[in-house]
Amino acid sequence: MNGWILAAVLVLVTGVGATLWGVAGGPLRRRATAQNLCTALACPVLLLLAQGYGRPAYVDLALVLAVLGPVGTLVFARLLADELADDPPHARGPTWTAAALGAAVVGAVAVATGPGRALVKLLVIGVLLVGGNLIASRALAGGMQEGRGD
Amino acid sequence: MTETVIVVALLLVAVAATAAVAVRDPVRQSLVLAVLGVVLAVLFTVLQAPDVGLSQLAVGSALTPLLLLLTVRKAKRRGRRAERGRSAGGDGP
Amino acid sequence: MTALTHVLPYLVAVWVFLAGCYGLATSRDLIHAVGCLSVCQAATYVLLLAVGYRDGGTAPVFSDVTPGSRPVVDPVVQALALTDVVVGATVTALLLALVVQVAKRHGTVDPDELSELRG
Amino acid sequence: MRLWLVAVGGAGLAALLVAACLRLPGFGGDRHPYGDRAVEAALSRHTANTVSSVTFDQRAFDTLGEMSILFAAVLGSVVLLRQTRDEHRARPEPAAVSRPVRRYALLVLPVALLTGLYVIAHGQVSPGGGFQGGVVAATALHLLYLGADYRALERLRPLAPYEAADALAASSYLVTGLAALLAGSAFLANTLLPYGTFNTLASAGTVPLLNAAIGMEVACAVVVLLAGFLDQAVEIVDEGEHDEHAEHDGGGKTGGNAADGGDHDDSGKRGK
Repeated sequence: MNGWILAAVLVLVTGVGATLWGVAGGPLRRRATAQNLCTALACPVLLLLAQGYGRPAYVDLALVLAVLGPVGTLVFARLLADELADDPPHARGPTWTAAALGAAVVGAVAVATGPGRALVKLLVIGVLLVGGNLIASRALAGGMQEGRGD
Repeated sequence: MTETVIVVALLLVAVAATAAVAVRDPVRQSLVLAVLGVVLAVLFTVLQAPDVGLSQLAVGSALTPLLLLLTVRKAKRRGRRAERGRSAGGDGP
Repeated sequence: MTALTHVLPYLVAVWVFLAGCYGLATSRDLIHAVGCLSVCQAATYVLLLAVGYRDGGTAPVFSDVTPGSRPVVDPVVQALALTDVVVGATVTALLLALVVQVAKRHGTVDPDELSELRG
Repeated sequence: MRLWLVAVGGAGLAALLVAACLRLPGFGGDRHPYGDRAVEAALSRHTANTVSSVTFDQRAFDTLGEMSILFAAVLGSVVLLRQTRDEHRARPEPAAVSRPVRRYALLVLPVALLTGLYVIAHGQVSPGGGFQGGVVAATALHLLYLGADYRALERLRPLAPYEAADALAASSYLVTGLAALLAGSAFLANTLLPYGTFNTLASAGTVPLLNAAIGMEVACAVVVLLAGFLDQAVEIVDEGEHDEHAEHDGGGKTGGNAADGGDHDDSGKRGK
């Protein structure tokens, strides 16, 4: 019926479902990566839902998640630095996939919105979402402290 | 379609909550709780309650994990010290 | 399908609540117990919002829709849940502060060890 | 034995709850008498966000109760987490955070603060309000701890003004309520200010005032709370812990498995 909501359901089942499976078991690094990916995937879901319900006001949720999601991951990266330093998580593939999905969703919703103030807000969300999650996954991979990463 | 998305979100919440209880280590549990917070926010959005979703996002994504991890850090430091004191007392210095 | 979806949200709320209670009762770590309590809290929000939902409704926020053009869901339960989410987080913080005190006094956060100390 | 008790009690509770669920009005039903009346009342007072209207106008007294719970919880946490006599403060060493993370934190900090203020300010119009925005703004401030170090946060966050502002916000909520009483109507009644134009920031009478008070209250409360926890986890050590660190610093890192050694290294740095 509604393509946007259908897309949201697909991302929710495959993406968020997979991160839920990832966070529920396995070593700490897998769980931390899954937590980061979960916020990176839930943000596009919220954008798709806002578009699907025809309510631009719901975009505020995606904005707050794009701001605070990476902050949450940084909390884990900072306070679990010692535990994660032993075997740092490297998940380049999933991270870039999630970033690409986020960028694609922001692009699609931006095209549907058209120019205006809402478009500026969307682009801010897109930059925060993609940049934040790349930085956060880098911080998880040992880039939190000087001299440890790279 | 709207019913499908509600059912999917509900099932995700049920699974995430079960996982949050089943994971016994508080550090790992705080990771699951962060994910549970995000999934709950999605559920509240599909139940047409964006205000509550916003609340849940603000609290669940960064604040609750930070509080839990700081407590774990303090308690662990304490616990290790107590253990060390106990074992030192047992062995005799 | 419809018969199930008419009670499914309530059943999910019950499941989440009972899971949280089970975790509370069998917890070996007070910090884990506080986490389980926040799971129980989440169940109440799910129940409240499920009661207030209306089929085909949208949020009762009229910044981008004209009033009366679409059916809206119940705002009263949403107001109840939204204040409690934040207040519940500070109450969780209070409980965690108590856990910190317990860890300081007794050097452990295992409830079983604590009751041994008492007895 | 205990597990059996839990199982029996849980089964009974589950049966009762499921029985109750089956008799609840069906999910998605069309009958919401309170909701419909609340929407009507909110529209008559020119409040676009009905949920805000319920929180800060129709059920403002209830929110006063919630606020006092929040205030009491924060007060209790501060008392529980205060520094006791056998503890002392250790200056934490500045942590070396890598450059991209630091740059990200310093860049996002103003954006996040602005988002928090935006969410508070638009409470009566679009989804949001004091409760949500306050938490966002307070969390944003702690990006300084994550991206830089604890000392940077302490420099930008002298705690006393936040504690004072917390109390001030709580009392200003009360004063707004009392002002309505003095103006000849009921406590916390929304009769003091004109209702304004629908769907603008200056609408809904006293709702924006109460909203701002709650936003300030929540933001300051969360800052004070987190300060207590950060102090405990990062700064405050007691005598025994300090001795251990001193000995550790003298002896260097010897023995212990990898994870233990890493952790000690960290706490040793902080203990200096």
